[in-house]
Parts: sequence; structure tokens; C-alpha cells
Amino acid sequence: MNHPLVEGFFRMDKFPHIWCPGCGHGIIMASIARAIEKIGLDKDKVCIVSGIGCSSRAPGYMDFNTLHTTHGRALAFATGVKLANPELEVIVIAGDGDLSAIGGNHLIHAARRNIGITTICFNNNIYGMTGGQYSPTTPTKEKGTTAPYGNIDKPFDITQLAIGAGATYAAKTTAYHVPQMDKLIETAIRHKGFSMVEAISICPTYYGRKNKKGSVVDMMTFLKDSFIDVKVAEKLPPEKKEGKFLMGEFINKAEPEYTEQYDQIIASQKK
Amino acid sequence: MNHPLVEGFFRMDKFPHIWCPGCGHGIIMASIARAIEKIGLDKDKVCIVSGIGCSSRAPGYMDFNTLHTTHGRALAFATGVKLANPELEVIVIAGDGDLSAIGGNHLIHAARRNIGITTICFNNNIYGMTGGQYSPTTPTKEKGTTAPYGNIDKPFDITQLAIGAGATYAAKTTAYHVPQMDKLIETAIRHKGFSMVEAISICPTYYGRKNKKGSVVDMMTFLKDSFIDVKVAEKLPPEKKEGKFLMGEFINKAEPEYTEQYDQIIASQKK
Amino acid sequence: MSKQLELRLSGSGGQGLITAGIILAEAALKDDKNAIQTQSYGPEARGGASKAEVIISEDSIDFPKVTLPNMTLALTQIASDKYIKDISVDGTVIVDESITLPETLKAKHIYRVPIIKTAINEVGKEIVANIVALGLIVGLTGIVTEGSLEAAIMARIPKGTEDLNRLALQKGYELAKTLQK
Amino acid sequence: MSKQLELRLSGSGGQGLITAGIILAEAALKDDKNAIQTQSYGPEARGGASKAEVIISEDSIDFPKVTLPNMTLALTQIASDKYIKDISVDGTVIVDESITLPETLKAKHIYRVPIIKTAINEVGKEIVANIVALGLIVGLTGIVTEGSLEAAIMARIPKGTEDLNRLALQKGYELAKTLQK
Amino acid sequence: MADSKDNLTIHINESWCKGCGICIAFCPKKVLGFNENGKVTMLDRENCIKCGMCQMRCPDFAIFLGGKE
Amino acid sequence: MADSKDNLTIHINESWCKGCGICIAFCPKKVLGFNENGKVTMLDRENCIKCGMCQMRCPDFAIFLGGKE
Amino acid sequence: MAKKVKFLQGNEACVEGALMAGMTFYSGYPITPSTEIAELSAERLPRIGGKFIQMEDEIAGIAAAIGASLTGAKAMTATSGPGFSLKQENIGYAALTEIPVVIVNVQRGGPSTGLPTAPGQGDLMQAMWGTHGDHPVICLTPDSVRETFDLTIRAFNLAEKYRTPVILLTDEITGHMREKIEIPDASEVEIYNRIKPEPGSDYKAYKVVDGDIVPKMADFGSGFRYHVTGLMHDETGFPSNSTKNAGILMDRLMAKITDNLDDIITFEEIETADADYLIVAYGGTARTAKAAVKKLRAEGIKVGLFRPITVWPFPEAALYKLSEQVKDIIVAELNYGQMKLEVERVVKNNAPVRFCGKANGEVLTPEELIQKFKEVL
Amino acid sequence: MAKKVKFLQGNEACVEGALMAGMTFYSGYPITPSTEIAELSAERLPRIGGKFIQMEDEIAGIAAAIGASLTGAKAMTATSGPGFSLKQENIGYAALTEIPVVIVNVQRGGPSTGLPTAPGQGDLMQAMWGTHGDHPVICLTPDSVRETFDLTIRAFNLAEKYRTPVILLTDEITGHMREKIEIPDASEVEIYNRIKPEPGSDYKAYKVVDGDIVPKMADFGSGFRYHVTGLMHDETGFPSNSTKNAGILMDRLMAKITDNLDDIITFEEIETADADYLIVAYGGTARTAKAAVKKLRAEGIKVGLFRPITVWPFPEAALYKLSEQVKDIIVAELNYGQMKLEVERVVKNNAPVRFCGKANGEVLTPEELIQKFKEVL
Ligand SMILES: Cc1ncc(C[n+]2csc(CCOP(=O)(O)OP(=O)(O)O)c2C)c(N)n1
Ligand SMILES: Cc1ncc(C[n+]2csc(CCOP(=O)(O)OP(=O)(O)O)c2C)c(N)n1
Ligand code: SF4
Ligand code: SF4
Ligand code: SF4
Ligand code: SF4
Ligand code: SF4
Ligand code: SF4
Ligand SMILES: [Mg+2]
Ligand SMILES: [Mg+2]
Repeated sequence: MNHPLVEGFFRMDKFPHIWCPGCGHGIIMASIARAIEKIGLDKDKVCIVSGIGCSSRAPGYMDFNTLHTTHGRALAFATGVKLANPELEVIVIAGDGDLSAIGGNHLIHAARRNIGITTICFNNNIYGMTGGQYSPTTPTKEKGTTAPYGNIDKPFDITQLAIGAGATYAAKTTAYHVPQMDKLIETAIRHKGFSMVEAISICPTYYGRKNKKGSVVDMMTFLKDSFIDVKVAEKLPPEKKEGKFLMGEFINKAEPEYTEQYDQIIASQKK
Repeated sequence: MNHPLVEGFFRMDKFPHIWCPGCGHGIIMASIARAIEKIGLDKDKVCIVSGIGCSSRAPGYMDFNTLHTTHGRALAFATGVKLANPELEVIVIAGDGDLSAIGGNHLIHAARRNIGITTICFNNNIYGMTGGQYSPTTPTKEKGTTAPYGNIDKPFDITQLAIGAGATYAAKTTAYHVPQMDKLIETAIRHKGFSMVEAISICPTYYGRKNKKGSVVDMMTFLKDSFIDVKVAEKLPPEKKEGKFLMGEFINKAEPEYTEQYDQIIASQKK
Repeated sequence: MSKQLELRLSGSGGQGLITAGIILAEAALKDDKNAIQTQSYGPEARGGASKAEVIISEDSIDFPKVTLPNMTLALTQIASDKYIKDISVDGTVIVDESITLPETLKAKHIYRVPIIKTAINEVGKEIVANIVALGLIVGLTGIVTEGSLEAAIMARIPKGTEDLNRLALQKGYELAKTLQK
Repeated sequence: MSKQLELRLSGSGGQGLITAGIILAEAALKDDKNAIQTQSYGPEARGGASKAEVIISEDSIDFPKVTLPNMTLALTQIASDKYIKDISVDGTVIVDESITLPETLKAKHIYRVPIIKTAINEVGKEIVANIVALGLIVGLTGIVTEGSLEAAIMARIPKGTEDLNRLALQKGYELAKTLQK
Repeated sequence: MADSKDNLTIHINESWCKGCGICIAFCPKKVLGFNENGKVTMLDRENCIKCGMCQMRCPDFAIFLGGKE
Repeated sequence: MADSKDNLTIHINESWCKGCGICIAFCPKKVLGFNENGKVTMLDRENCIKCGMCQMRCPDFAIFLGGKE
Repeated sequence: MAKKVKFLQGNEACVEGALMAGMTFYSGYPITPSTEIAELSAERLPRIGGKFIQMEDEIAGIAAAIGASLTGAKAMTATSGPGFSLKQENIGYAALTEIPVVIVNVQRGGPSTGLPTAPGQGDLMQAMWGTHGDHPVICLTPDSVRETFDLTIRAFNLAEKYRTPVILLTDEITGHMREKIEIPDASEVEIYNRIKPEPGSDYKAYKVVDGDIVPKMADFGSGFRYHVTGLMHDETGFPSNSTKNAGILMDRLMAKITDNLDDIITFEEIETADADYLIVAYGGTARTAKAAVKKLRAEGIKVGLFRPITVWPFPEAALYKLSEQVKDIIVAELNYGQMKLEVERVVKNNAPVRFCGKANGEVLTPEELIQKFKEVL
Repeated sequence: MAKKVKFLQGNEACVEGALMAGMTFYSGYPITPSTEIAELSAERLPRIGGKFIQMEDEIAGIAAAIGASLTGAKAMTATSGPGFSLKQENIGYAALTEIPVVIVNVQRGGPSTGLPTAPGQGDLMQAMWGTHGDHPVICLTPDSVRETFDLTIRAFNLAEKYRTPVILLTDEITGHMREKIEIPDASEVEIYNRIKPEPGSDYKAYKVVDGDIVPKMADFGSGFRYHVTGLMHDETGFPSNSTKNAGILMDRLMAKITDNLDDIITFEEIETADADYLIVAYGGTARTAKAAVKKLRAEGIKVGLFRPITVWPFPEAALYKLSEQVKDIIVAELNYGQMKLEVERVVKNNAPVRFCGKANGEVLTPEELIQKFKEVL
């Protein structure tokens, strides 16, 4: 008997996937498929686009129209796909490096345009694929192979960055909080306009080892203990929030979607 | 008799500058020089960096160490200058296109790192140099040569974008509000860490003409009437704020500056 | 006039000389001639002088740029200073009367003509100085037929300005006549 | 042994075989031999098999890659399946005893040796299986001197693990002796 | 998907399991464990409440609820 | 810069002035105007309060307060 | 058949050609002297239901075009030198993934920002070698407004036929000059469309079948769920580390061009039949050469012009043949002798290869070329 | 003099060489197979008071290095194919503004993402032609770990001497193999530093004086307030639209290289004195060729190796001379024959030029080369 999700939404012959034991990416990939299943999207009308990185290998496993592009450029390619054929449900999968380092510009512009693309960031706070260099989301003082003395960069809060750029939907979740993740990804896909879910992943192989984060289970436990939902947090006394990170929906508002706006221009100009 | 500011801080033989009659860029360039004068910086220790655009022509007129780079990359070059020689006061001059279109990624990363560079954005809401294409700050519905039917993009609020990226100092002002601009630029230069002043400029030649904004004076009057200081706005009733834009300081906080952090690493590792 | 007209129009950015060049060329096409129009672009144009060039010929035109024009026209001093020098010895120089020409300038005909003043005073809009200039040039050279020129003008101008432009053209022809006597 | 040893070490990512290759090469340098070490990198390494190759020679080494090794060692089944096939007919194959070898495999010597078990049971840490393997290889081939090998090991390992590694090396030599008789 | 929980049981695809231990650690009933190959195994099928958390958190699609047969 | 306002007066560099009219429009005392070349000119030096706003807003560095001499 | 006579810039003709070829998508970033192509596309595309988008930079400009092409759109992006440099990574991506896309480079003067408003031909070699790694390249250079129109159509056709990016390499001269152009009727123009798999058919995205030149290309969203990657891949399109597969793929990509030179290569020969001397020139500079040839012929000098229209692949065979006939070859171009290198390689010892060019932002005049010609002869 | 014997990867040796050359600044973006260069730089630079920064992408990586160089730092950035493509625009900027910077490209397999962990030599032509417009290029290719060390130093020296970007073009083979290397004592190594103007002297930033090769270069912040621009500029460094100035500038930039070929070009010849046959190879593939030459010589075949070390400018004169002597030339490289084109151009009809190579991610083995060699002879 086969895993029902795999059977329905993945390219079974490509499994087992290349990710390391305990890599959080597989958890997030599954969640995306469940959301697609839940919404009931036509597989032929779903397009998954990624850049380059461990996370960006996900589309290769997913049984949709899949596009593995160049490092950082997924959203730029996806913009072309979506604008050329707005009928497609376009989902971008991107690592923290892919999305916020080399690809940062495309992120903020896709968010600004409010184009109907859903971006799922597999944020493991490191460049996994290239072997553990610090990324724009590596916390200050943590180590990477290129930050042997501790990182002096301040990390992005990718969710806040997207909001600053004009995103109309932005949420954060973790590889531990799967039921919440399922829901947020589902909401993001249903959202009209640009939506982003930053899913905190784990990279036991590089980030974990380099920063002595213990076992895979220790890393998952850290996620479990460190994140609280914004809505819950609102009601908590300050001392309970200390050292915690917030997750959940940070913004969710309605604004005109890009390709629809374009269609209006066509409607007004087409002879 | 010569203009005292020109004599002291500009390359007089390059004047009159190439900007069009009424172009707001000259006003902002003057303000930067006044701020430098006010602070009393050593001209030999000031480095002005720009990309490509009408605004980016400013450094050629300014009597400092000046660097006119490639389109969008001023902050990346400036990061190298500043990190290699933190003694230099590095100021980046960038158009809205240069800074937030092709250069958007460097903006958010410089802001994130909190590196001690001051960025002055000459925001005329258009690509002036190339003849009036819409830019990431062109308001929705306005026209550009590449938006003949009205722009459907949502514009960036560059100040909010910088804040979302982690900027520790961000302010907005206009070419009309020169005394305020002088002060904000001065504060920005004095700020430790990354600082940005978004100075709303005017491009009568392209933006103004294309969008029927009237004369240069009409465009300046619009700035005069449309912007109110955030601090003032806080005290105003909603009806008085309707249709107005906010200017002033939006964030000003103290965080460790990048090159100083790096020097600490050197101090701890140097044998 | 030689079979091939090589014309250089110069002035400041807003004076519509590029449009004038295009119109003249389009008129030539209507007359079944060949024409090429080129221009100088870019940052120099900010504030500085702008330049449009037109070659009109019965034959096919290989090299598209004007090297030594046989006719130049300048509407501003800056443009004149920059572009008027190059002129073939048997060529014609036309400048607005407000312009001072270098004494060393050599050409077969050198005309200082009240183009702008005509546009302002006799047509009523400085903006049509370019059309006045066209009338002047065609009046002098006959390089295109008057019918083609008028048709070409009408095709390029904003709706509602037909009469204004027709008048400007007329005034241009008239200026030409004053020179030819 | 021939003058030139071409060795391929393979296993899973975490088994330290690249380090083992480097150590062996560094030991060879101490013996005034030449050595080159290469390895396979990259995404294949995720989960899959990793490979390190060493060439040790008295002469200078031009071509740096092992084409047909005269000794291969594999510590995992996946690695063995992928890399063990290529072996020169007069070469030596060494695999961990947990590994099943294809019946078609042809080599002068084929050894299945309890390398990992030795590391776990007799040294006490699976992680030193690579050093056990080094002892075994050098015990069999004498390609480097024991003194150089120990010095090279000591230079590469974390402080505080010297005794552990020395013991592992010893056990490797002992395993070699059991094969040579 | 229409299966009621009664017809479901945990299936394990040992060849895909990479032995990360996530499912084991976070199983609310602690009914999972490692086998001798370092792969996951069901220790106490009776007490499994079929909550599906193991399936949801397995990065490798190696454990899931499926029909009994 | 140490000049007291008394010693200051408006200077105009006509060759740099591009005639945009900004200084004229926003001079609080309306003492500036265009000359026949479309360049700025001082119409009423007496009533100039030397506030410097023209200088601050001139994009072309063509008008400024300087010593009287 | 009523032909529309227009007076257009080369850049405008490019858009007219693209529309006639079936362009429905344009994405780019403005840069002098190519901007008119974007501007006119922005105006015209919505009228035919097509899409125009101004992206955040040139990298995104080509990326979006490639993405659009995958959905079945015929897509174009235009730029000039600095932007062309930025597009290089994704040109290689389109080449390896075999996604049709047309890239226009209206060349300007100099390296770096250089002389943005002046003409140049310094990107010739870059058009062939600008992206990393071996890859198939087709590059066309028009010398007139009408040819800009024709070659834009041809660029789309070749892109569709060979599933590869095609570079239309024009220059500020042809891009900005206005010239008479008769726009042919659509019925007179041959349009090639990519071959798509039959609905419901068995489909391996990167397998060439039925004597096709390239794999059939399914539109994303049309029911074939396949994978596209810039990694080396096998016939199914999925990444493969196998060096054997990599070799097969690369050989096939390179052979698309080398096996079809006759179909791809075009060139013009003027007065070559009895020529003792040969001028080689392309793009805007060919206009200079044509004028020079006329003048020299008028003086009785037997000179001919060889004008590569397809510059990549380079028309080696035709040039080689001519080189056996002539006494001397002079290559005229606005750079430091880029095509000259290629000509030297091709003609071997058959004839000395001289150079006449400059890279200072000026066009070459017929007089200059004639002078140089006479100097060396 | 105590020499330090180490067992290093080529990438590590590159950093050791850079540090010995005086590198004080590294900025880049990680990419396989170059990443070790960044990693080791990150570790080592702070220890000598130097700076390392990981930028947001490769474009920023080279931009920051150029910025740092302007303050007087010796700066380097390293990458592989995809990143090299992205750096092209700013390579042209450094060339036109004459700012010394060293760019390392550790070549991997294929175009686009290709085979990221496999070796290749497909960026040879890109190193010369990757950026738009004509520009001076120096590019060096080591074939061993020790030579990687030496050539990194040489790259810095040439960058400083000629005020130009210098490309160190290595490959996965030499980058990742570990080999014995004797690190020379600093006193044995010649280091060249850019010439700076005398404090307080009259300074025109882009004027060549006193028989210098290039203009003196003042550090930003050292009291010379000058202007640097990627636009065409005159001797003062300020933008100039004058085509005359543009011509003067471009001629000077190109002549820096062409007038100093003897100083810049190095190559290795092995067994060429009596050679009847010649193998041309460079970088990692030269190792294959060396092994092949040994074996063929052992069989009594008179074959020699010509190894360009400086690949750009290409060692034309030396190769031409050899081509007059040999019966046949075979070029071996990991691509579809990039250097072969250059060899063909140079040797004209002197000898047939054959090719032995592949671009599938494998190295070429001596056996393969020997087989090909024997096939064609
Ligand atoms: C242009 C370019 N630069 C750099 C690389 C090398 N590279 C590949 S993936 C990657 C970073 C991966 O990090 P992230 O996006 O966070 O994904 P992860 O592997 O952590 O899931 C880098 C630097 C590349 N392939 N292309
Ligand atoms: C890589 C590259 N792309 C495009 C251009 C063309 N270009 C020059 S300036 C500019 C935009 C200028 O707009 P902005 O930065 O807002 O400055 P402004 O001229 O409005 O002051 C563009 C698109 C270029 N020079 N380089
Ligand atoms: S390296 Fe890290 S991110 Fe990549 S597969 Fe392994 S655990 Fe996951
Ligand atoms: S085009 Fe616009 S931005 Fe540029 S100089 Fe003119 S007014 Fe200023
Ligand atoms: S379904 Fe729930 S109870 Fe059962 S094994 Fe999985 S996690 Fe444990
Ligand atoms: S979570 Fe999955 S991979 Fe990990 S141990 Fe459980 S079944 Fe195996
Ligand atoms: S100083 Fe003030 S009052 Fe005087 S002219 Fe200027 S703006 Fe008017
Ligand atoms: S603001 Fe300056 S340029 Fe404008 S009119 Fe006044 S003086 Fe002249
Ligand atoms: Mg990551
Ligand atoms: Mg702007």
C-alpha cells in the first residue's frame, strides 16, 4: 500500500527524495500537497516553480507542471507564467537564501504587484545546498561555514519584509506546527493576490551540526517550544512572550490582483 | 561672486548641471551638501556613491570622493567602500528606479545589515533618464511611456520597505520642504548604522508632462499641499489627513553598526 | 538642388524638430522618394541641443547618417554653436534671426530668418516654429511637394490643431519667398 | 604492491572517509612520496554515497583522478553497489562484513572485514571506523610508514581523541594481520 | 479518505524511512520506536489513536495511515 | 556664513538659471520675477527679507544670498 | 494585396515584426537605446489580448519571458549592453531547457555604461559566448528597418522551430533610424509554431520523436504535467547525474544548430561574383559598406560585400569559398575587431584579413572605410 | 629558508596565494565548486585585519570588491559559472574604470545549473567575451594546486600593475583536488602594488604620466577627491560625450594588454623541442595531457604539450611558431572546442587542428586522449 498523498500528488518513482534524514523540507512539501488536495485544485492547472537549493528540489517530486529555475529567480519566472496564463494556480517554493538573498528583489516586487502567486518559503536559516553558509535569516551570533566567528548580520524577518513591500497575505509557521501550516498554506493559496507563508524548516545536517542544536528531535522540539501564535500572544503577559517567536497570520487584506487588473486593460483596449 | 555652497562643496566647472529646468534633483543635492557642511565633515573623508539615472549624475558635481557605478548597484559598491574603510562617511544617492527597481535587493540587504551608509533616494516616481517609464513608485493609474493605459502596479512606499527590511533610520521628505529635508539628511548622516531619507523629487519633463501635472510650480505646490509631518498628523483629525501623505521620521533606533561589529571580530581574532 | 538632400535640424528639446524631420521624410515617401531620418538621443538632450537629420533621395539610401549636410537649420544659439559648423560649401544654412553666427562660417546661402517670431506673432504659438521651418525649407528647396507635406503634417499633429499648423506652414512658405527674391 | 597506489574509499556522508583519504595522503607526504586526493561532492552526497580517492606514488602524479583503482574500500551497501565494481584485476577489494558483494566481482583479493563492528565493539565509537579502515589498508599495503600515518592522524583529529584514534589504528593493523596469514 | 478511523492503521515504508526519529518523539501515545536497522517500527499498534501526527511530521512520507487489509 | 543678514543680498547667476520659476513662486515676499530672457531677476530688493528660501529651493544654484560688496 | 507603407524606426519595426510573428508576451526593463521596443509593446499588446510587463530588472525581464513561453506564449524581451550582460545566466537556462524566447539587444557604445546613446557593435562575441558553458546560439543582425521587421519574425520562427533562445542583435543605428518599410500582409509571411504533443498522447518532455528536430513542447496547463530544470536532465526532463545522459543532452543541443546550418544561416552577397576584394560587414555598419562598395565600384575597383545576416552560427562555408577568390578581405565593424577574429579563423591563409573599425561611439563613414581600404591595398 | 609543506585543495591554495599577494578584502556569494574559497577567506581575513563579507548575490559580490579596491584594498571574489554570468556587467565596469580586482571562476559542468559538482571548461570564451563591449581581459588557468597559489598571486600583481580585473579561471578538478604544495616564504615572492600619487601632487585620475603603464590610483579617502564613472570619460575621470575622448580611452585600455603581451603571457611547453605532434591543453585537462604525453613518448611518439597559462591574451606567437614545426595539433578541453577555435585562428593552414574533448561532467582520461590522438594520426 502506498502513502495516499504520494500516490495522489507526487511522482512516486522519484522517491525516496534526496533530502537528509530529518530535513524539515519534506514536512512542508507534504503540507503544500495536502492544501492543494483540500482545496481540490486541478493538478493540470497547478504550476510549482522553484529556484535552486535543497528546498528548490521539491517541484521535481510534485506531480504538477513543475519548473526548477535559476537561483533566486523563481518569482520572476512565476510572474511570467501567471501573467501569461492567469488560469494557472502558481505556487513558488523557495529557500531562505533563494527567496531573500539572491532573490530578494523578486520577492518584494511580486509582493508589491500583488500578483496571484503563493510563495512558500522553506526557511532553514542557512544555505543548505551549498553546505552551510550563513543566510540572510541566520540569527546573529550563530555560525555558518562563512561565519566561523559567529554571524554579525542582523537577520531578515521575511514575513515583515514581505509586508513592508506590500504583501496582502503573509503568515509564518514551522515544520513542527503542521496542522497550522496546512491551514495557513490553504488560506494563502485561496488568497487573491500575492501571498506568502514563511515555513520555518530545519537543516540538521548543516545548521544543526554547526550550531550544536542537538538531534533532529531537539531541533523540532525547539520549534515546538519557541513559537507562539500571534493571536495567542496578544493575550499573553509579556513574561510569557519573552524569547518567543511569533507565528500565524500577520497580514490578510483584499486588494486588486495584478492579472485581473491587466485583464481589465485588455478589455478596455482590445478591438 | 559665487554661490557659497557651490564654492565649498561642488565642482564648479561642471555647472550648470544637466538636469532639466525645474528638476527637483538639484534641490536635494544642495541639501546633502548643506548637511555635510553643517556636520563639518572632512571632504576628503566623504564618499558619494550612485548608480545610473538622472539622480545618479549628482556625484559628478559634488567635490568629494565620488563613484558613479552601474544601474542599481550603488549600495553594493558602497558596502565594499564602507567595510574596507569605515573611516569614510559613505552616502549613496539613488533614484527611485535605481534604488527600488533594479537595486531593490541591495537596499533591503544594506538596511538589514545596518551598515553605516546613508542613502538619499531622489524619488521622482519615474525613470527620468530613460524617458519616462513607470517606476516601482509610480502611483497606480498614473501614466508612463510603458504604462500608456495607466499603471496597474501598486507603488512601493520605499520608507516602509526599508523599515520592513530592518532599517534603523528611515525618513521621508520632499523637494518643497527643504528646511525639514536639511534636518533629516543631517540626522541620517549622523545616525550610526544604515539610514535612508526618501526625498520626493519632481520630474517635470517626463512625469509631469505625461501626467498633466502642470508647471514646475504646480508640481512643487502639490508637494507643499500634500505632505504633512507624521508628528503633526498624529494630532490631526482624520478628515484633515485624507488624501495626504506622511513625511518626517518613521524610525530612528539604535542597533549595532555592521563595520563596528566586524572590527570586534578582527579584535578577537587578530594575532 | 542636388538629387539628395541631407538636412540637419537642430534646436532645444521641446521645439519639435525631430517631429519636423519625420514629417518631411514622410512627405518624401508620399512623393515616392526614399528618406531616412536619424537623431541624437539621450542625456545630452537634457537642457542641451537636440538634433534631427533627414536624408531624402530618389535613389535608395545606403549610409543613413548625414556627414556633411547640404542644408542645416538651427533654432537656438546653443544648437547653432554645436551643429551649424558642418555644412557643404554649396550648402544652405538657415538659423533663427535671434542667433549670432560665427564670422568664419562658409556656405553658399546663409539665412537668418525670424522663424520663432513668425510662429509667435503671426501664427500665435511658439510651438509651431517647427512647422514654419518646414514650410521655409520646402519653399526653398522644393524637395517634397506641397501636397505631400501638408498631408504628412496633418497625419502627425494632434487633432484640433489643423488650422494652426496650416497657417504655420503658409507662413513658412511666405518666409521662403522673401528669401528667394 | 605496485609503485603507485590508486585507492577509492566510499561510504556514507558521515563516516569520515574523505578525512581518511586526506590523512593517508598526508602520511605519504611525510614519507616523501607524492599524493593526490579527490572526492565526489554535492547533492549526490545528501543521503547517498560519498567517495574519496587517493593516489600515492613515488613519482610525480600527472592525472589526478583514479580511473581503475587497485584498491577499493566500501563501508556501506549503497557505496559498495555504486563504486566497488571498478577494480583492476590484480587489485584488492575491502568491504565491511555487513556488505553483500556481487558474485561477478573479480579482483585479486576480496576481503569482507568487520570494520564497523570493530570500531563499535573494540574501540567503542562507530565514528572511528575510518581510522580502523586506515590501519587495515596500511597494514595490508605498507603504502605509508606507520609512524607517518600516526603523525598524520594526530594532526587531523580533534584534541582529546588521540587515544581513541590510536586504539582504532591499532585495531586496524590487527585486522590486517588476520587477513595476511 | 472516506475511511473511518476504524479501518485505518499505520503503514510503514521502511525503505523510505531515514530514521530521523521525529515521528517517534512526537507520537502522543509513544507507540513508535526504532528497529534494529534504525528505521521506524510500530511497537504498540493497539494504543495508536490514529491521530496522524506521525504522518504529518514525517519528512520522508515513510509512515502513514491507510486501510487495514 | 558668519555674515549677519545686513551684509547679505540676493545674487543671481543668470547663466545657470533655467527659468523654472520655483524661487519666484515661493518667495514669501514675492520680490522675484522673470526678465525678458526668461531668467530670474530681483524686482524689489528692498522688500527681500533674506529668508534664503529661494536659494534653498533653486535646483540650479542660480540664486543665493551673498555679501554685498 | 494592400501593403502598408510606414516610416518607422528599427525598434518600432521590431515590435511590428514580433506582433506579426505572434508575440503575445513582452517583459523587460527599459534601457537606451532599446526602450522604444518596450514602449510600443506596452501600447500594442493589450490590444491583441497579449501581455506586457515591466519587470524589476533585466534578469526578471528574461525570466518572466521564459516563464510565459512555457505556457505557450511567444515571448520577447529587449535590452542593450548592460542589460544583456545581466540576462546571460537566464539565456543559458533557456538554451538548456529549450524554451523558445527572443532576446533583442540594441547595441550601444562601449563596455560598462559607456556611451548609452551612441552606436556600437561590441556585443557580437558576447551574443555567442556571454553565458557560461557550451550552449546552442542563434543570432541575427539586421541592417535596415525592413530587415529588422523580417528578422524579428525569423527570430521567433527559429526560436519555435529549434526550441532555443534567439538573439536579435541590432544596434543604435538601425534601432533608431527611421526608414520606409512596407509591412507585408500577414498572409505573405511564414510563421512557424512550436510543435505540441497531441492531447492525451504519451509524452516525454525531452525526447525527440518522429524525426522531429526537437522534443515536442507542451504548454504548462495543457494536461501534460512535466518537469523543467536547468540541471542536466534525461529525456523525461528530470535531473540526472549521469554523465552519459549529460553527454547525450549536450550533443543533441549543439547538434540542433550544427546539423541545420543550411536552414539557419543567411547572408547577403553584393557584387561578389567578380570581386577581387571583399568587405565583410554586418548590422548598421553594412550600410556604410554598401555605400563604400558603390563608390569603389564606380571607381572601377572590383570589390564586393559579404554580409552575414545570421552571425551565429557564422556563415563559414560561404565566406571560405569567397576567400579563395579574393585577394584581400577587410572587416568593418564598430568594435576592436570581433568578427575579424572569426573571419581570420575561417579564411585561414586564403587571404589577408584587415580591419576597419572604431569603438568610440561614432558610426563608420563610407569615406573612412574607403580610405582604409585604399591604404591597405 | 623553511618552506611550509601543506596538503591543500586548489581552492585553499587560492586563498593562501591571495593572502600572500596582500588580499585584505573578499566579498562574494557561495556557489559550488568555489565555496571553499569564501569559507577559508572568512576564516583567515579577520586574523590579518582584513574583511570578508558574504553579499546578497554575485552582482553585489563583485560590486563590493570593486568598491573596496577603490579604498586601497586588494580585493577578490570567487564564483562558478552561474555566478560568473551574473558578474559580467560589473567586470566590464571594473575594466572601464580601471579598478584592480581578482575574479576567480572555478568552472563546473554545463551551461545553466548544469552539473554543479562536476568539472568543466565551458567558460573559457566567456572569460574573454562575457561582458558587453570591448574591454581589456587577462585570464589565467592553473593546472595544479601549487600553480593555483602562484597564479592567484600573479592575478593580484597583474590587476595592480595594469589596473584591470583579472580572471583566475580554474576548474573543479584543480579546485577540489588536494595536492602537495610548498608554500614559499613571503620574501621569495614578488608582490606588485598599484602606484599611488604622491600626497599633495597634482592629480588627474585617468591621466597616464611619467611613462607609467596606467594612471596612478589614489585611494578614496587619501585626499584626492576624484570621480569614477562607468561612462566614457576623459583624463580627469569625468564623463565625456566626445567621441574623440572615447577613442583615446578605449585605445589606451586595449593597448594596456596588447602592448605588454610579453609581460602578461606565460605558457608551458613540454617535450616540444623535437615534437612532430602537439597537444594543446590548459587547466585541469593539462594534467590529462601531461600523462598522455608521457605515455606516448614512452611509445616513441614525438608528441609535445603546449599549455597556455595565460589564456587571455592568448599566446598566439608561441603557438604559431610551434605550428610551423608540427604535423598535427590536437586540442584537449572539457567543452565543445572553445580553445580549438582560437588555435585554428592562430595556426592558419600550418597544421590541421583536431579536437578531443567532452562536456558531460567527466574529466578526460589520458587513455581517451591517447585513443583520440591515435585515431587521427
Ligand atoms: C547564481 C547562483 N549562485 C549561487 C548558487 C549556489 N547555490 C545553490 S543553492 C544556494 C543556496 C541555497 O540556500 P536556500 O535557498 O536557503 O535553500 P536550502 O538549500 O537551504 O534549502 C546557493 C548559494 C547557484 N546555484 N546559482
Ligand atoms: C543594467 C541597466 N539597466 C537599465 C539601464 C537604463 N537606465 C538608466 S537610468 C534608468 C532609470 C532611472 O530612473 P531612476 O533611478 O528613478 O532615476 P531618475 O532618472 O528618475 O532620476 C534606467 C532604466 C541601465 N543603465 N543599466
Ligand atoms: S543539507 Fe540541510 S536543507 Fe539540505 S537536505 Fe540536508 S538537512 Fe535538508
Ligand atoms: S528627465 Fe526628469 S529627472 Fe531627469 S533631469 Fe529632467 S526633470 Fe530631472
Ligand atoms: S497515528 Fe498518532 S498515535 Fe498513532 S503512531 Fe501516529 S502519532 Fe502515534
Ligand atoms: S519521521 Fe519518517 S523518516 Fe523519520 S523516523 Fe519516522 S518514519 Fe522514519
Ligand atoms: S531671500 Fe526670501 S524674500 Fe528674498 S528673494 Fe529669496 S525667497 Fe524672496
Ligand atoms: S529657482 Fe533657480 S533656476 Fe529656477 S527660476 Fe529661480 S533662479 Fe532660476
Ligand atoms: Mg535555506
Ligand atoms: Mg526616478
